[in-house]
Amino acid sequence: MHNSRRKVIAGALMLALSFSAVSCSQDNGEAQDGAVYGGEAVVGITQEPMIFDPHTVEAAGDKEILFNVYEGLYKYDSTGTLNPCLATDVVISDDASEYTFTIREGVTFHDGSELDAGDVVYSLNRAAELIPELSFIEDVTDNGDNTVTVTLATPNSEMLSYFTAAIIPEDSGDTIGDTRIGTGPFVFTSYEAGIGIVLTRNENYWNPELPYLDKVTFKVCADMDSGFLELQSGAIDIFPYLTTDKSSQLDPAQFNVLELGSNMVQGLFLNNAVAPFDDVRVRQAMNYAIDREEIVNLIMDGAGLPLTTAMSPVMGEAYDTSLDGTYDQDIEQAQALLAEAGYADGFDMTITVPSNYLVHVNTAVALADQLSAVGINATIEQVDWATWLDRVYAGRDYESTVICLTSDYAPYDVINRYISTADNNFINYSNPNVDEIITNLPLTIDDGERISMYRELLGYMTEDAASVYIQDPYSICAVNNRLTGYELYPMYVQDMSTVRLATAE
Amino acid sequence: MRSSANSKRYLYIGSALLAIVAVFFIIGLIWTPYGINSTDSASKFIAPCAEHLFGTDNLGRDVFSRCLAAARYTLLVSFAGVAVALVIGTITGLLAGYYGGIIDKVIMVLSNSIMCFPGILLALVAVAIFGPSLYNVIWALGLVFAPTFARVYRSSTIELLGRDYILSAKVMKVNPVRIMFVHILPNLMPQILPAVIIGLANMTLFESGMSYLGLGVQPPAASYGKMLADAQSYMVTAPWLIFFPTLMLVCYILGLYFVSEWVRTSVNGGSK
Amino acid sequence: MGNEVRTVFSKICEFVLTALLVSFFTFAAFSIIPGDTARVMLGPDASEAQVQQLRTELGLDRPLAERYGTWLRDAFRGDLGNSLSFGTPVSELISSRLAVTLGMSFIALIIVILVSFPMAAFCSRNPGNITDKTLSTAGHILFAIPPFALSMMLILIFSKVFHIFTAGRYTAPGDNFGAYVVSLLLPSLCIALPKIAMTFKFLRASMIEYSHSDFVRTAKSHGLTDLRIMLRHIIPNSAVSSITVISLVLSDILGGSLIVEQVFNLPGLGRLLLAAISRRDFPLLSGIVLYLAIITVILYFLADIFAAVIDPRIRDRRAA
Amino acid sequence: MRYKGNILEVNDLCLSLSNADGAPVKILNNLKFNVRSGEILGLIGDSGSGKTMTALAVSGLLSDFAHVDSGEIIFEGEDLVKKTPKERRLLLGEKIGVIFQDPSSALDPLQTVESNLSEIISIRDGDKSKGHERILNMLKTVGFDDPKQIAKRYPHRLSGGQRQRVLIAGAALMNPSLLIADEPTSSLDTVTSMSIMQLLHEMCQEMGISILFISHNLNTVRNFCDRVMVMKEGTIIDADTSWDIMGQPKSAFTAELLMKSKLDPHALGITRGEARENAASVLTAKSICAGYKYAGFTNDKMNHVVNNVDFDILEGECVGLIGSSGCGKTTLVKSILGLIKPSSGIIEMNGRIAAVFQDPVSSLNPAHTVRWHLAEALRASGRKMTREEQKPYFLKILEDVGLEGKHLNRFPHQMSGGQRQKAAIAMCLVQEPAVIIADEPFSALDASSQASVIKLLSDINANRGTTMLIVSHNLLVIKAMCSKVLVMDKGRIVESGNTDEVLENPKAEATHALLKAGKYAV
Repeated sequence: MHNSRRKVIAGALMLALSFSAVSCSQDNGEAQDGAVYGGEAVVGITQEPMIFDPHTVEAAGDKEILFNVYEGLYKYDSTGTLNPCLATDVVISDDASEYTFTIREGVTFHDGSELDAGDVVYSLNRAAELIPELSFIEDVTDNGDNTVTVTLATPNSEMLSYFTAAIIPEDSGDTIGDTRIGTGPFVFTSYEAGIGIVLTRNENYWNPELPYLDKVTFKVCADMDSGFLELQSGAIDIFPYLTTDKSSQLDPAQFNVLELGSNMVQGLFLNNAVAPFDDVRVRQAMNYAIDREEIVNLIMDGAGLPLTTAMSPVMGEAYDTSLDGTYDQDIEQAQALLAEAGYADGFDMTITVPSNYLVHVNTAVALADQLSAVGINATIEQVDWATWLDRVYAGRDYESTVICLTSDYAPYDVINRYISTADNNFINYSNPNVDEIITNLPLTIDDGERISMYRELLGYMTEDAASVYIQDPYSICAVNNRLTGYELYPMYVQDMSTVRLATAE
Repeated sequence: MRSSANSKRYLYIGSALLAIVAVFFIIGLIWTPYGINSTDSASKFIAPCAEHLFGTDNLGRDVFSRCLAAARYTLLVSFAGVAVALVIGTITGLLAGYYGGIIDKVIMVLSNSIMCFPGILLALVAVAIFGPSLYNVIWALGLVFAPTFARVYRSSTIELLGRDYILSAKVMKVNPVRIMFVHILPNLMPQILPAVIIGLANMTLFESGMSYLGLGVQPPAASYGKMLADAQSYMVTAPWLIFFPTLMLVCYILGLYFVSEWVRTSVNGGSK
Repeated sequence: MGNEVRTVFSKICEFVLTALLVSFFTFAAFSIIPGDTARVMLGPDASEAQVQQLRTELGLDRPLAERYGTWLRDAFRGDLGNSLSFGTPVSELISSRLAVTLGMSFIALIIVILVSFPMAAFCSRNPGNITDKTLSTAGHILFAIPPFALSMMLILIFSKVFHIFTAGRYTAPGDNFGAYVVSLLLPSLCIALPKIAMTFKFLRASMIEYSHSDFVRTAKSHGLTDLRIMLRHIIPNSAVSSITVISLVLSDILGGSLIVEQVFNLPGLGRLLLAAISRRDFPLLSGIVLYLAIITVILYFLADIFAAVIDPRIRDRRAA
Repeated sequence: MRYKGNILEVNDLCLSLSNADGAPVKILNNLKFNVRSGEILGLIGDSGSGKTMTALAVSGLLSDFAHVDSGEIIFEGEDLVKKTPKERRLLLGEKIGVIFQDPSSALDPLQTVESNLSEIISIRDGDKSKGHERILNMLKTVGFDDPKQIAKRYPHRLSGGQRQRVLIAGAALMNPSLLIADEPTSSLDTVTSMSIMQLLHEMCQEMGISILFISHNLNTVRNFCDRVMVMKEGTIIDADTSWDIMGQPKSAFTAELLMKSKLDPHALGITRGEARENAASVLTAKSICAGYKYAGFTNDKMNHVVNNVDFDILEGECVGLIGSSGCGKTTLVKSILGLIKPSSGIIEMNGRIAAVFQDPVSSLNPAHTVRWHLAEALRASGRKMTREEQKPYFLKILEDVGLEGKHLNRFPHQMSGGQRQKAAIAMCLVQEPAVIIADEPFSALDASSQASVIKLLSDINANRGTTMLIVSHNLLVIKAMCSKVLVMDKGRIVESGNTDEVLENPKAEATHALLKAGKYAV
């Protein structure tokens, strides 16, 4: 639930939205005409902001704020569509190795300087150095006619989503983390550790209709609970990433609760290199032993989508719906598999959980309860986040863990960690067939072919029961009714530009 | 004079309160009405009623059953932690008070350092070195609390050193270790008992505080402190999740406190 | 005179030694526990290369001993360095949080003194009567409720039932001093209540003892009124004998404020401390620990001075 | 104008104290006496006889646990029992003054002498400047040479005698018609207590104050009081002029009290402990210097309390060590016992050494029983005994020191001061020491207990041949027990030799002073 870089392929997004329960449609009717300008809003965040350089920023909590300050050539909207932003147009060469962008005119940075091709070239070059996904970029050329051409090392048709990388003033790289000058609808005004971030309206924003608010504060709350109290008291107007037990406490007359499926994969991840999880039958048995629906109801109050395999169905065509229901709870099957693997009486195992994520801790508790039905005795071991990262994720020194994997809104990003040699293949999954498919995917240009490759790959992984996949949790956000126009993104974005007062104050 | 009648009342009330905790502890070892860790999405957040005396929590677990089971961890952590602290604190405090001089200085600087050192970090270290078992956390907790006891012991020891009976023990050439532990130690009980009670209370709290970093009692096991820490999220919707563990803690701490009060007055009252 | 200089000098030496030890413990702890700042900052999705790069940028690739040496050298010059994870100077980070922690502790102390002295004086006049019993029992119960649980209950009552308090609404003292004090009142009360119970119990006992003391008997034989005896003799003497307890209470209050600010979501030192630990931010943590040590030492020192000011015997003992 | 006739008449006063269970215990039983205007009336009795309760009842300072059951206290013609607490308090400030036994804590330690005294004046007339003058004058009257200095001092920097003087000054400032003095001298040494009593005597005569003087010591009372009453178990059993009561006691109890307080060796049946012929020396001190370190800025300085002390104690001898308080007796004893390290000099010892200390309250460890104490002493002496052997042995020792078998399992707080001192002596006996050093072992005990402890020590010396070093300021005790005496003054031994020779033919000035004070008190 934590961390992600998420860029969306436009076409796939419509599918994702099809099961977003309550979308952000409530305000659409009256908004446009009687738009109210001015006013303030306070957004509650539970993580201390850390890095403000748009090319080195990693934490989702930072990125979702910086979305309002920096902009790229292209920009997502709340439906996941990529729209032209600082570029007005793009032309992609036939072999998908050259992208030529036309730069929008009349855009100024927050310091008043005007955006030109030089800034774009500088920014893309810097981004290519700092952001691994952009290392595909071989060359960036200023064509002189207000267009910029980017040459890729290898042809790749999915690259457009990466051009959301921020454009910053030329040669400002060393100081950007402190000056925080972008072109976005809001100007970064101040940051105080432990207190929060203040953004103020960009008076010279290239889209004259936006933003509405004069000032937005991202306030740091100690945790979900204290933030929730502040939300109820009115100290906070917008509070994202709520749990359902909290959102259900809110008075509908005062708050508008938004929910949207997110592209996350929560699971009980098993270290495939450690006995007994090196035995596929044990992994399958565990998959049969649990009741995902019950866990979702228990932990999320139903606000999650049960998962069968490593990919969420929100990924659209890449996901194979025929896999649904493969691992519906079947205690007898589970016991039979365990007996076959030589664990008729079950076994002892340890679930290592990062203690700061209550959801995962609770999930582990529920899992331990369910697994006990087939004789598996699971002990929970809580570790702090830094220890988890070091020991479990980087060190792979664990038996099993509950965590939520996040990825870009791209099927390739979801599955590329399962290549046996991947840095982040922390479950030590290894299947030569899967390795081969993953290696060939980026080299394949044809969309249909790629989709069938994804489906084949998921088939292998489901059969292997790589881990016990549990759910794709919904993202829930509460907005005070004094505000309107807030849009929930299927990724880590807090877009404040469309938020406005419901009535003039 | 009249305090003796009062102190008897302390004993009665204190024992009654402790008896409640003891009954919970013993029943919890043998039987609970529901499975301690059996989760059920259909019975989340049920307010106290006939089926669930203390209600249910966010995972549908029976709070009464968990209160029964939690007694053992609360008692274990607090008692074992205080015992460790007491042993370390006793030895160092007596040494510092009895010998004074450079030994005293060294011990006091060390204990000051530990008092300034964040206890949670120490617990993290213990876990990193010895693995995340409850017992290691107890050791760490004991070490964190030891300086408090050492201080109490030290100052009271210094006070007792001038008493004639200690002088006469010295004149008899009684071995210093024996003077410390047999002659001085029993006389420190009136000072040490309240410190132990406060220590037990603080230990329980500290243990619950450590769950912020995943130390202490590991879920799904529960201690009263941890139940409280977990209940914080639901205090508005399900106040019973706070109320009952707090009630148990109050029974436990108040009971100990009253009994210690009785011990104190009956020891002091006699000599006066 | 020379003795006093000597005492102060040896106190300073002791403190420096303590500070050195604590920072060394901190340093040693960081070399033992798993996890490092760069990985925490970058999160799980960062590649090894990125982590390594940030490690180099932060200087984490240098040996720990060398980093400690540098830190120590700078600390002696009064420079606590920059926080690894926040990037801002440690002393800046801390001083902005001190307003909360110290303010809360101070208010709590005032509450403790303002409530426990009159209450103890009142109860000690007629020990055993109904008021005394009620207050004493209330004190015992308050003492037994963990401050953590007490905070939750008070938040529940004040914000949900009476709607007069908002958890987490904090105003910096520079912005509006009145609002600052108000925002700290309830948390301070949560810290203070159990300590009131403790101080009250001690003061009550000591006042009862003093009211049977010889000099009070002398004062009575001089025909002084009870009120005058209370104000002139019993309260000052109880204050002296309760100084040790009050200074213990003070350090408890400081520790308590670290816990309570979590529950009340106040940006104080406690949260910074937890952040420093969970981010493995060595300079920040050492800085906080050092500050806490300094505050504790100053508090004890003030208690000593206060004791000497009102008690001539202590003055003389120090001179001798 | 002073009231004529009986300033105080106490008639059939009954008073009870509620004990731990709330049940009343009779303390005063039909108490009846009167104080004539302008006289000094002595009231004596053992501890627990109700003397202090009488003082408190008359002054109106009774605690909440005590209450008057019946009787009347008529002061200047008015019955005090019927008065409200407020009226009594007013009386306390105006007409009745009280001074108490222990001056060490009777002044507020946080306030100077002047502010301790000024509250007496300020509750009457608010004029502070006049008050200042009056306080200085009164301090001068009670014998301070530089009242200005004393007025500025805090109580802890005054000696016991000085504090008692300040308290008397306080009482005198109120100019009362009745002064109740409850054992005002018993915690002071003989020289000081003599001067305090002289002061009281002068006040009685010059200011016409009647004094009710309470003491457990007949000797103190008889030279000083006009009349003496003897109290036992809450009633007056004997009352007469001091001459008569000392000469021809009417009751047996008074006679016994008198006998004990005289410490007549024959009546008590004690003999002086003499060294045997050709006795070897048991304890030898050669040029002992000892004292306390205090921190200087550059180096530690030594404050010598004992200077170049030499003595030699022979086997079987009972030696007395006398001197006024502050002369270094206690420091010398501590260095002999090894509790402080002498800065120079040699102490040679031939055999074990055991000690009995002054304060019976802390002489035994409150956490342990008498049996434990004896076992501990046995253990310390290095002898081994099985539990079965121990019991008869301990019972025998207890019998020797005059305790009973039931005391074996008692805790210190369950015994009286005298019994505790005896238990401490039993501990000494268990160790079978060559020397017992007793540091003021009697001074905190009442007359009866004193006599029995003296007898006990003397018997031990006689029967077991144990060498004794008795430290005391009571010359009678020394005279009765010791064959040799050492006189100490300002850290040095100024005179030593045969007891009779030294006390009858004193050479040193310090000995003179001690004797003079002793005679007045005796």
